Amino acid sequence: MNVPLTHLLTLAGGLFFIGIWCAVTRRNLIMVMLGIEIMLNAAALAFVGASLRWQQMEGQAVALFVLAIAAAEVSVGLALIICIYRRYRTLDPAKVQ
Amino acid sequence: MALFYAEFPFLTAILLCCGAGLLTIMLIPSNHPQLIKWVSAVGSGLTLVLSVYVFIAYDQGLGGLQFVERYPWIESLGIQYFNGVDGFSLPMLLLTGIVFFTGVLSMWQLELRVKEYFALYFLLVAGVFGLFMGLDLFFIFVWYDVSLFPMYLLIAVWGSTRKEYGAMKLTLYLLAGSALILPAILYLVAVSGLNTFDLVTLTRPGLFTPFQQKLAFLLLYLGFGILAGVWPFHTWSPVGHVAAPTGVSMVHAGVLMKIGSFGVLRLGIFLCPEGWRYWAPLMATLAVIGIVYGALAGLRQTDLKYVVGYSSVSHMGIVGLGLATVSVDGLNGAVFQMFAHGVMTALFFSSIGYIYERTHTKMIPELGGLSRIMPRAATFFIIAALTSIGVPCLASFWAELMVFIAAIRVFPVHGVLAVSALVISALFMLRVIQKTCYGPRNATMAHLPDVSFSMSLPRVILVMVIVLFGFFPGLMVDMIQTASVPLLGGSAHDVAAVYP
Amino acid sequence: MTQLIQPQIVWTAAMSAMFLPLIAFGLILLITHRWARVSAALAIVAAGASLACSVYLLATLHDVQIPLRSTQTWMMTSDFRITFGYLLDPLSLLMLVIVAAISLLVQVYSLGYMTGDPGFARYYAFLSLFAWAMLSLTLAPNLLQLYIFWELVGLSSYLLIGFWYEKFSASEAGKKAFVMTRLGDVAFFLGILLLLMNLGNLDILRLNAPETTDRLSPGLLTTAALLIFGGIVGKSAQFPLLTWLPDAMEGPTPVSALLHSATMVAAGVFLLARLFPFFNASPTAMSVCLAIGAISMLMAATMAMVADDIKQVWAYSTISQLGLMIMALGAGGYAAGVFHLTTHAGFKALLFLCAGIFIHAFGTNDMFTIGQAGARKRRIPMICLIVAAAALAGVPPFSGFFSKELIMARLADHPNPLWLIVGLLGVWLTAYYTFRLIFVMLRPRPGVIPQTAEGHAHHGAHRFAEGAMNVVVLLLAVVAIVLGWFEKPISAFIVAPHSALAATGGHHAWLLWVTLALAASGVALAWLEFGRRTATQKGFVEKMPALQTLFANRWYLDRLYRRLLDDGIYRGLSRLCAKNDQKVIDAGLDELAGGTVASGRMIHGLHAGMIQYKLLTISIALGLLGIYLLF
Amino acid sequence: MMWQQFTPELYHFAAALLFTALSMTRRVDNRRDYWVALSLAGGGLIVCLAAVRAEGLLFLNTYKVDLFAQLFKVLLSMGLFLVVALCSELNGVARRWHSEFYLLLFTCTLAMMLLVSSVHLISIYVSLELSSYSLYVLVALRRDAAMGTQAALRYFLIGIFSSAIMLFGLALLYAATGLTYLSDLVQVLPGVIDQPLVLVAVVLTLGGFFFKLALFPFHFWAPDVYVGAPNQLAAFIATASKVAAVAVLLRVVAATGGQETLLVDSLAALAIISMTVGNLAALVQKDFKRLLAYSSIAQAGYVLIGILCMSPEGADAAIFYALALLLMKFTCFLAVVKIAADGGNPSLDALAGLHRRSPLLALALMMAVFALAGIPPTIGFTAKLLVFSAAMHKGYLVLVLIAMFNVVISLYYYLLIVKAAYLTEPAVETPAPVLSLSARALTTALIIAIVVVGFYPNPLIVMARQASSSLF
Amino acid sequence: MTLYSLLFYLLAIIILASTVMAVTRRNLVHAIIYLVVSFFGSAMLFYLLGAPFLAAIEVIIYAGAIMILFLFIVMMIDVDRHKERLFPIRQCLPAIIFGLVYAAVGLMVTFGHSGSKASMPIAVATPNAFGRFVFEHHWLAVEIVSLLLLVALIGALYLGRLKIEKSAAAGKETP
Repeated sequence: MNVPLTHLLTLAGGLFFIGIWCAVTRRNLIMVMLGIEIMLNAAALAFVGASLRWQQMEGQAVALFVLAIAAAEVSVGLALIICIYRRYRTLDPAKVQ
Repeated sequence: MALFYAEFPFLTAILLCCGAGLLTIMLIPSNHPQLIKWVSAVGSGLTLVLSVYVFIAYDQGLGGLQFVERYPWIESLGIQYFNGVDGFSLPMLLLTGIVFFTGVLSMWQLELRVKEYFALYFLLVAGVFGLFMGLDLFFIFVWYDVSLFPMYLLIAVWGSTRKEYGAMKLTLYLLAGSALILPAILYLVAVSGLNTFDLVTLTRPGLFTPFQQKLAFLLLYLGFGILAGVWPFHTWSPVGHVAAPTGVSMVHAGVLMKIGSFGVLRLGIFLCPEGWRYWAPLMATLAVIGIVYGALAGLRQTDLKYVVGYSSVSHMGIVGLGLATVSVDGLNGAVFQMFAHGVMTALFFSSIGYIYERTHTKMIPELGGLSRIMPRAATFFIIAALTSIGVPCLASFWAELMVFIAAIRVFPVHGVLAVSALVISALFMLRVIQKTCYGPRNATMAHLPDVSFSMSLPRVILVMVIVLFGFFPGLMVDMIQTASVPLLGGSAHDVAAVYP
Repeated sequence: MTQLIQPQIVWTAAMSAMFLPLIAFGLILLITHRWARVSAALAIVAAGASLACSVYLLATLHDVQIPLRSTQTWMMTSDFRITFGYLLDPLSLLMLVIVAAISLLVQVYSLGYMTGDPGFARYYAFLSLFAWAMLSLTLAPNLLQLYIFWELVGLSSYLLIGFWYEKFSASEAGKKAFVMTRLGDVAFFLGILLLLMNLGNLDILRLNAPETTDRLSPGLLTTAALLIFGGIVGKSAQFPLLTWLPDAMEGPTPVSALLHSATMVAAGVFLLARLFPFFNASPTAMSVCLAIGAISMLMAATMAMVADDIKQVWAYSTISQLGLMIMALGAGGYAAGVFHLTTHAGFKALLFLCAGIFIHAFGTNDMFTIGQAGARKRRIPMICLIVAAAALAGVPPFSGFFSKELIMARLADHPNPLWLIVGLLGVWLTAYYTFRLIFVMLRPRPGVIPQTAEGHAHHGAHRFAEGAMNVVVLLLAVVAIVLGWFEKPISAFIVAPHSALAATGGHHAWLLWVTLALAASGVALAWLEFGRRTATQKGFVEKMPALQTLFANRWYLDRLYRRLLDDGIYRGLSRLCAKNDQKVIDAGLDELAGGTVASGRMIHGLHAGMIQYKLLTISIALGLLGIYLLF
Repeated sequence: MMWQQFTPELYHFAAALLFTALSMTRRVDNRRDYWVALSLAGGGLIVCLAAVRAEGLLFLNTYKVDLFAQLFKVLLSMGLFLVVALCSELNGVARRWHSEFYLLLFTCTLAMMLLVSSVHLISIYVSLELSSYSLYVLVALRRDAAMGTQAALRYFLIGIFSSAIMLFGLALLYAATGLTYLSDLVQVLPGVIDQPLVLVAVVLTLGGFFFKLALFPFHFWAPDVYVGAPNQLAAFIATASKVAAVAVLLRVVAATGGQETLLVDSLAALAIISMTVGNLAALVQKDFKRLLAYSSIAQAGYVLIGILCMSPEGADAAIFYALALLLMKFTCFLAVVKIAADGGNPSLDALAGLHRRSPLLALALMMAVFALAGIPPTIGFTAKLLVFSAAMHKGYLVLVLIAMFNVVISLYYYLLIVKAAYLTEPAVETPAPVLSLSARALTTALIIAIVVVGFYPNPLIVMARQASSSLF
Repeated sequence: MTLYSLLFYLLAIIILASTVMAVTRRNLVHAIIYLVVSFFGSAMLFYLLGAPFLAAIEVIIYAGAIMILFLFIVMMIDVDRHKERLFPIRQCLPAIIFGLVYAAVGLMVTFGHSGSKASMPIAVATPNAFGRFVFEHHWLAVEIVSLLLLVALIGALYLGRLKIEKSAAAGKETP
């Protein structure tokens, strides 16, 4: 594959930034979580790309663990969000005080 | 016999007296206040005896550091438990012993939380003793803070006017000083590259470059200067003294402020002689401003303790001026003044404490005719005031004399200004005497009893010390000479030969 | 002769002369202060012993050519040794005897005067303190020791003026005296330091040696001399620091006699005499002395002309006479000045003590009232008073006449005739105001005799008291009468060490008559205005309201100082400093602390924000960090 | 052989399993859980102490057992033991969740132990996550569920946000170097640290650890979580969690070699901002726990100074500081727990009159507070001295000066605590906190430790030096 | 430009575009669907980068499980009732600024890095080899993650039961 790592990193960086953007600006807890998921995905992408660059499997292994952790994160996070929603009847972080 | 004395750790014994006193007080149940007071008196008396002994036993012919105790403490950092005394620290030890003992006696009437008071008091004094005898920078700093932090509670619990404000201000202000001192110490230790906190080793000439010395000296001067009441960092002094209870005021103005100037001397001047010479004009200027300003500002105060607070600013200015002259006379005068001012201020606060205790006021306009009502108390106050205005044959005079001699030589303009301030300080103190002790007897206070004989004991001791060193200043100056002359190079005997 | 003197004995005598009063002071304060009589006895014994020692010293050493000097180290700092010791030369011996004698006399006199005062023991303690300080001052071999005791003398003056401290005016006067002399002392001290810096030595003999004065540049010499003269001005209450002395009369009268006329205030003149060769080396300084002395003399004399308070009159007269002495010294009349100091000590003490008897008896200071109350009937004090007044006025054959003659002769020698004219005017004024007082007392204004309360508490010891006082005044009167005849030996005695300086002035026969005539005219005018049976008892000055107010208000000097002090110091500088302390430094600190807490509140507020803002902050911080790292 | 070196971790894993089992049984008595937890935690401490000299590389070099790690494990197990000792009245957590509380506590400790020993990026990352997740859940266990879930949500969001940042940083680091073993990174990183990519990667990576240490700008969770969490848990977060963060930060930062001034400067900036923000915000707090939270943000700034020195002295200092923090913070929380016996959040006013109600507790609190303020002769002072001394040896005079001024600012609120305990009298007479005999002994021991270690720290410093020698 | 690289750029555009769409959707369901597309793209990319196993896992877990979970939640709590403001200005403005900064830093970082300009070789980690690698080298991490999942499970369990209790006790929990 004749793509330099730089381009892949640029893609990952872009995704990462979109993730941050989403987490930071969208006034919705679910969107915040989604943004962070995007960030994780971007990191995983970078890892896999770097893994190819260095011809190792370490990066892929990290990506695997990232997926597992993302799963755990979603389960705990969504459970929390439900709790919060039950109490405040809203997902706007500004109103969850 | 001499061997025995050399080996017995007298200095540690002083600290142990404080420590043992502290522990004993902690162990006595708080419902035995009288017992606690007696224990305190005995403990402080022992420290007094020991410090007098050390003062006398010091071999002036030999000079230098004596009673040295040295044990490794934190080896990896080069920290040692290193104590010793020389001609600078001995007067301070003696002063601490005197003020400590008399301070305990002056608080004999205390009823509120006696146990805690004396425990903290002992802690405070232990710090002071440790600092004066310490020769390891680490320990010096530790003792410095140990002597400051009980102050907060001592003032805030047992104080009077605006005590919480005063206590907070004083503590923060003084510890702000330590924010400059600790970096300076660490800086010097770091740039020396010797991995030691040993003061004596670090005094080796040529260890620091002039720039390093200037920087470190400035930090040390400002840091300790706050405690020494250097203008314009003096405003804690009146506020703090007004708020503090008698015994604490005594120790604080009498001894703790000396820690400031002693710190400048012991750390700043010993470690950074170049910096000292470089900053001397600044020191002299601030000192002279302090002298004049303190006296002028004190002129308008209506609270007795404020008055003494400002007079302390003025007197500590004299100490600062002496230190700034970079001369043997100046150092002699400064150290002597530290001692004299300590005793004098202790006497001041002790008398004011008594007056306040009886009359429940320390506002000058409300007082008057005390010489008729309580002649003894008034006499003590007047003697303190006379010492303060530099009457000859009272200890302070000699100190001022030496400082002025040195100052006129080195900084003529500063010296003239400082000497001129004598008039203002006279006006200032005499006005206070006139308004409080003289004048017709205040009818509402006419029934108040005078100081009983036993209660006047601490004040009598202080007066005796003032008079003793007033008549025989040589006792003290010879001692200081043993340190000041070598510090500035040259031996005492050579110099003496110049002017028969 | 010298080999016959045993240094050991001289040392002992000098030391006991100095220190016995100190011991008395200590004993009284520490032990006997409850027992008034024991205290008085102690003090008197000490003073007596001091006098004995002094007389012994004078007797043994009167013909010793070389001054005897003994010093030992009091304190030594680096290159400077402060010594304590004594210098026995004619001047100090003479002064020693004067001081010791008058001290003793006054102490004896006070037995009567102060009887029953609650502070009797304290009084004697202070007197002893004074005696110690004054005697040590007299014998001081170097300027620093002199300065130290100079200050101590000031302290005892303060304590004694404010002896009746419950009176506001007394404590105020004490304060004033101390502060004003302090003002002069600062100059004195600076002068000492100047000398110390340039000479490295303060030994009086060395200072007076020509080789020392030659070593100093003229400017420096003059500066030092003038600074030291500042001390003299303060202590001897010369212009412009003269206003404290009249107020100092608030003290008990014996104190005024001892301190504020005979000895302490004369210390200034003594110092001038002590350093006479030194001052003599600087013509400028000498002229300043002359001028200041002249101004003070005239000014004080004019004030005395309108004063009604008997003690005030003598106080002004003291200033005036001290001015005269300083003039004499300034004109180079060493012997004249010192001799006048001697005679003045005697007759001025006498004047005060006599006045004291009247005050004690009638409980008032007002001379008209005293006259009305029957001063005439008290023969002994009245006669003594007249004798002393005559001495003061320069009436022959009393002591003052001789000393004034000497001074006038000296002034006549001076190339500038102005000083002689001034001096003569002074003589006339002195005669006038002195006899004004005498005549007022002798010829009471007809009118109601006020029923004044008897001065101070009189107890059983009344007779004894009167006796003690009368004996003392009689003794002093004898001295005033006879002392003048010893003019020659005394002059010779004191001039001995300075023979080089004692340029014998020309003899001015006419001057004697002029002086006498002036004195006589002064007395006559006083008689015309006050002593005649039909006199209005209103002086010519009092008929001129402008002058009367000016003189009565002490030429407004007092008011000026008050203004300076109140407006300049209290309301000006002091207030500025105090306000600056409170409003700028302290308030600035509080502001700083407040600002810190306020910023804390702000930061805390930032933390209370919504969760997304926190995430945003993290992102921004990382962005900034990125910028820092890469650009 | 290998398993012996792994004993502490296995022990705590077993303990966690035991509580998993216990949580499934029927609840009879909470005291049972407490005593089991206490004895297990005590056992854990002993095990860790016994294993302190173990050494070795496990799991294909991803796991390093050395003195450094073992020392921190001792500290962690000590922290756990102390916190469990506070749990005798665990009123902040609903009774039926006590077993889960202990379970998660042990799991968290286990995760931290794994963290301090991990020398591979993957194991560092996952163990960090494990400890974080345990804490998220623990925080939510607060009986007052509104408070608990609130705090947990914030903690969680900031936590995963920073872990995502860290992960991306790790990715960049890996992309730039291709290395995942710390031991390799130590070799390579100092040579390539001047490359922008590596620099950014390192800074992003540190973000995750900064989160653990509550350093600016990753500190925002601290105030909410301290207040929202059960008191005992807040104590755990303030002590053990910080200790682990210090350890892992030391490991990672040491790998960068300390040659790059840009990195040092930015860390110094973070340290300064952190302590300033923490101290200033703490000035105005009324809630005791929130105050402690801000104070721990500031303390994290001080620790970072030691870490950023990247010298053996700095590492010693940081290790010592970790121990100091453990003792000081724990003592403060001891007071919190004892004063708020009902499990609520005490305000500063609740301290009023403490010196009469419980002199011992007041004394302990005062000593702890003075130690936090860095006043000699307490352990806090010695720790600060070491940190500043290390910084000074690197020539960071200005940094030390700023830090010292922060100390002065902090003194104000520490004195407010002392004032509350010693000066003010309670408006309403509140019952004295109950201190059992063992609690008294514990308190006394803490006071003595704070003072004695502060005054004579030599053995511990020697120990820290040995431990840090493997870092450089 | 080979087919591989063409595919890469195509996928990159798809991923970025769908992610941007996801982030800007007001309707959460739409957002999630777009995100699923993005994750599918990522999975393809994984495959392209030689990680077929991960690609599968990505589809299964990320695009599958996780997104479905989100979808469930979104449906369950019917957020659409609350009109949220898309991109409030107070958050947006700083975000734009730091976005620019990030872009600058990112470009600087990626293109300033010399070592990664070269095209990457093609390689494939077979699932077999990958699995062997993970369990040989990182079984400790696997164990830790398993514990992590246990903790998450307990957390979810607790949080799930919390609301039941709460509704039963009407706001105040029984101890």
